[in-house]
Amino acid sequence: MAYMYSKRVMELFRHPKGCRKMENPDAVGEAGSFLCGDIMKVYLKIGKKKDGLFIKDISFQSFGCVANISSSSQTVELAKGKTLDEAIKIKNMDIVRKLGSLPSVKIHCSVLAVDALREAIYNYLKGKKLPIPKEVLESHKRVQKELKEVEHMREKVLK
Amino acid sequence: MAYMYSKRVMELFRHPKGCRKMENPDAVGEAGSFLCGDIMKVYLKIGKKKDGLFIKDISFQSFGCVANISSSSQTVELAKGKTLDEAIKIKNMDIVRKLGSLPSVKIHCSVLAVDALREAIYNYLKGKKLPIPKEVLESHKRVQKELKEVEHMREKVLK
Amino acid sequence: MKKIYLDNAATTRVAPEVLEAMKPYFTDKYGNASSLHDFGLEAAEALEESRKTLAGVINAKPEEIVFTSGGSESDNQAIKEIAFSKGPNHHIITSSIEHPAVLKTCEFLEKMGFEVTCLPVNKEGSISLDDLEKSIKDKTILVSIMHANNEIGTIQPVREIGRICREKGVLFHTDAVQSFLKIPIDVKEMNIDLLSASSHKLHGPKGVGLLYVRSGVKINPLIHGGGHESGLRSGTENVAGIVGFARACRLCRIPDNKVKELRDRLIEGVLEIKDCWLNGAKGDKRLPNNANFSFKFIEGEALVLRLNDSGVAASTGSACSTKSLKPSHVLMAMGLSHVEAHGSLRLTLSRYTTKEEIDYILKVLPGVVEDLRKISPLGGK
Amino acid sequence: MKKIYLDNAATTRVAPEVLEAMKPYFTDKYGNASSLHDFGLEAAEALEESRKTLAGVINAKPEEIVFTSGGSESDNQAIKEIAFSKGPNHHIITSSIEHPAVLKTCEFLEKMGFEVTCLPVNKEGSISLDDLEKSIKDKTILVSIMHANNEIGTIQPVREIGRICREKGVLFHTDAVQSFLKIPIDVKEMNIDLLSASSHKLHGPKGVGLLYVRSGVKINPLIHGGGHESGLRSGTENVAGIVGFARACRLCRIPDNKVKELRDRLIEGVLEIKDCWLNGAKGDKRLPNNANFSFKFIEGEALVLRLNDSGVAASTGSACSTKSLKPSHVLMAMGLSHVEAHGSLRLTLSRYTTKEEIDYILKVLPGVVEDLRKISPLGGK
Ligand SMILES: Cc1ncc(COP(=O)(O)O)c(C=O)c1O
Ligand SMILES: Cc1ncc(COP(=O)(O)O)c(C=O)c1O
Repeated sequence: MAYMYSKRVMELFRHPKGCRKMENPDAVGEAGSFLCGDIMKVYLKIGKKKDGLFIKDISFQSFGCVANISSSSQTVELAKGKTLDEAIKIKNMDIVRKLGSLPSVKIHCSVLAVDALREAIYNYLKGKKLPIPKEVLESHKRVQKELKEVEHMREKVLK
Repeated sequence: MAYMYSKRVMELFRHPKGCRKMENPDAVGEAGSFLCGDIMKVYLKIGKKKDGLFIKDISFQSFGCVANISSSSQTVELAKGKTLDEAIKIKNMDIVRKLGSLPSVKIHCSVLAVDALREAIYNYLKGKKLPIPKEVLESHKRVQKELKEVEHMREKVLK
Repeated sequence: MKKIYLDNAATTRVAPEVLEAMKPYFTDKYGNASSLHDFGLEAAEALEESRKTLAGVINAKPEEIVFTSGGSESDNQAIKEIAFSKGPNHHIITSSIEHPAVLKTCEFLEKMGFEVTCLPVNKEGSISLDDLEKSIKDKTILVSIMHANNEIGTIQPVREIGRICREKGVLFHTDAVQSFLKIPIDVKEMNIDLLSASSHKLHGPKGVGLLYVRSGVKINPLIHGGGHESGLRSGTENVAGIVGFARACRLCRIPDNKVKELRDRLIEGVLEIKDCWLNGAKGDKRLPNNANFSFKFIEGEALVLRLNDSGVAASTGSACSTKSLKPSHVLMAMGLSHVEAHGSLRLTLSRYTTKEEIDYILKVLPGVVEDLRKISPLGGK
Repeated sequence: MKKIYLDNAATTRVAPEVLEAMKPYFTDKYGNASSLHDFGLEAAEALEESRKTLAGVINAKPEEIVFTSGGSESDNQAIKEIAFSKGPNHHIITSSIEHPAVLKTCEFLEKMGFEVTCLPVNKEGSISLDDLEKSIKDKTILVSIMHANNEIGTIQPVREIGRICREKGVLFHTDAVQSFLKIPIDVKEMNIDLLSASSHKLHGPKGVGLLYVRSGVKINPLIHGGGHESGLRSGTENVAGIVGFARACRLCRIPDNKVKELRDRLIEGVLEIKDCWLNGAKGDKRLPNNANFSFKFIEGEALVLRLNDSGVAASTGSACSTKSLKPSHVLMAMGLSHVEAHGSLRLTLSRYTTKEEIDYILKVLPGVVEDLRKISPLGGK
């Protein structure tokens, strides 16, 4: 199936950007796929510009396949420097487009990446007691449900 | 299927012995297989020795396959010089043994060859109003029945 | 002695270019196309390239091509799996001159509770469109009529059959094993829903074939397993074989006038022998590389083996050449008598056939026929 | 960069000797084995020679060997055609770690009205003979248990299974695709009624396999047609492929201690990496060329592709490597969690594997694992 990956996907897999654990992040988001068991974390540092809060630094960690790593990396690249309002607007298909393409069975990896980003934003806003946009609330609900389903997998390996 | 033919079969096919129409034979016998449509004729010239009537000359003609031609040729070779009593005793498995082997679907060709020989003997004895041995009478009945079944094939091509 | 191969309807020589194209996939690019690593990638790419080539040949889309192990498997899958997907008590139409891979499959389905109609053919080996139209009824689910016959080379009116089937809402499968890349095929224009082809008939390797399944047609796998070929045919793909099949296709030319001219020269020459005739259609209704004769008074197996002794490889519909001891069902269906079929000779050419070879067989054949007639009790001389 | 192929359970490199043996059958001795002439004769002789070789390998008679297009076809025919010959409402026993060619076929039969029992396996991947014996009932017609597993290499107690089946009067099929010529097989001694094997797993070409059918066992063809292979498998025989299969067999040695030693060296070395373990059995219950590990915290597809970047071809049971997005059913059946199966790595050796290659992978693997653990949110460091 390797041939289904675009050049860009393989490039980001080989040299992922912002792929690390962040020390003292302002917020962390996590998403997991009950489809394939992949899990992903996004770390944020938030700054302030005149047009509002923005993503000063962002990184991710991935327990997942090539598509997962590339999607995360692409998301990080796309989100960096954006205001939170802009970052919330990033759709999974934006990631797919940037990647050139993703095999159809791997599209959910791009969803996961965007979800993890939104979760991090959710956690940030919630921690600061700031209002949470509707789309972030919605994805939060879905993500939490999915995470519960993968929870037992995680527990087993973390024990 | 060619590989099923023994060396001896192929040799006799390539260089059949006594394969010709005989001018002025003393008797002719014919047999046909309704299984595959093969037809065969045996020609005899009969002589007299002190121990009785014997086959002075014998030849055959074949409308049939390799196995048919080889079986006929082997039969001719085996019968030549034999007394009629001896010739009647030739069994189709004697032919098969002499040939080394025959594919099982082709065993009937050896039956055909022996049948045609017996038919010729039958016709000779009958013409001379001599007594006809039981085994010859029996094969005669069978052969005539089979010939009727192939008759319409023959007619079509001879018309 | 030089050997002359005139049995190209049975199988063909693998073209040297084809073998060259295959070689790397044996010892070098030997990966399993499902594997994630570079070896797998190479294999998968080769498969997809080949799929494109083969789809292009019949104006299909790559995803409509299912690679199989040959024509027989393709025929079996097409007919059985369409039938089973609809369930018994349905009706299938075929013809009396199909290849055993179709006929035996239909016989099997009859035992499983399907109704089968075998259309007759005329003395040229063609079905009648009228017969076909009349045979289609409410319960009919599939028509399987071969594009060109393997023994006599008669080409069926596939375009018209396709039109009728489409009009009546019945699926149409055609066994194109003999016609593939010998005469033009356009599955879209001809309204073909399923089509079988086999690599070894066109200078590709044995053990590879394809089944074209028009997108939208629901069919089940005959071979279940790892879900290869979009789930329609499991089993590690025969990459070298498939690459060879595609390479072989790219070497074919339609029409190949040289073959046709040589074939016509052959027919003309053979027909000078007395008491002999051509079986099957003439002109455009016949595959360009096929000739099939009957010789009165003689038997085909003996004829073929005598020709073999003269260095010529040929074939016959004689009863003696079969395990069942029945003569060619094709020749019989065309109205030949047992004896006439018994004395048939099939000579099939390829692009490797030369004028010298044709002239050689024209030189030796009359003598062989005469020899066999001499030993025949049925007359002649 | 030199490429190191450690995915020999997926498929193998065709041995150069095998390609040499095959070559003449492409461009020279290219006849159809059913033809009467010398080209046909040559092909038929090659087939029969190959049949003898293959029969000899498992102590069968030549007439008990049916050539097929591969392991999947053999499995399908064995199971479906035994089942259909007995009719629905019968019972089949298999195991939860069979290859999809067996499991999907059994699922299909379930839909067709057969009852199927899937025996569980213990954490080494072995079925229990007790379970088997208890599962056999009056309606049971067939037990299909693989000889050795393709993912974890666990060898089932085939001899005991055969004994039990024979005692109970139930047919026994074994998928020996992975074990064929890696460990000894004797169909007579082991009471095996049907056995599947595939050429491309032992340095033969892809697209060729065999089904052993003990004489006396009644089975129908899966592919109907011209009546090849004694009527049990129609389709022009893949002569070159079959010759290659036989040649490949003659090159194999049992036991191949070199492979086993290298494999043991590999296991020992890999297990020095922390948070990793060997999946499957140890010692004689494991195929000599198989190693299968799980690495905590990381995912297999990423691992395989990183190894690929380092020149090593390997395989994984990760969910991400499959079209279904489910991790290896084999590892799951052994009781591994989703995450543990997700991080599995299969390394399978061949007689071409060298000590240098093993040492190389032992050098690069720890770094790759560490890298991936670094980017994993699940811990590690
Ligand atoms: C255990 C097992 N059974 C069956 C098969 C199927 O064999 P093939 O790919 O030759 O169809 C394989 C390999 O793919 C296998 O490992
Ligand atoms: C018309 C036709 N259909 C089907 C087949 C079967 O093809 P294969 O031998 O590739 O299985 C053949 C040739 O054998 C054929 O001529």
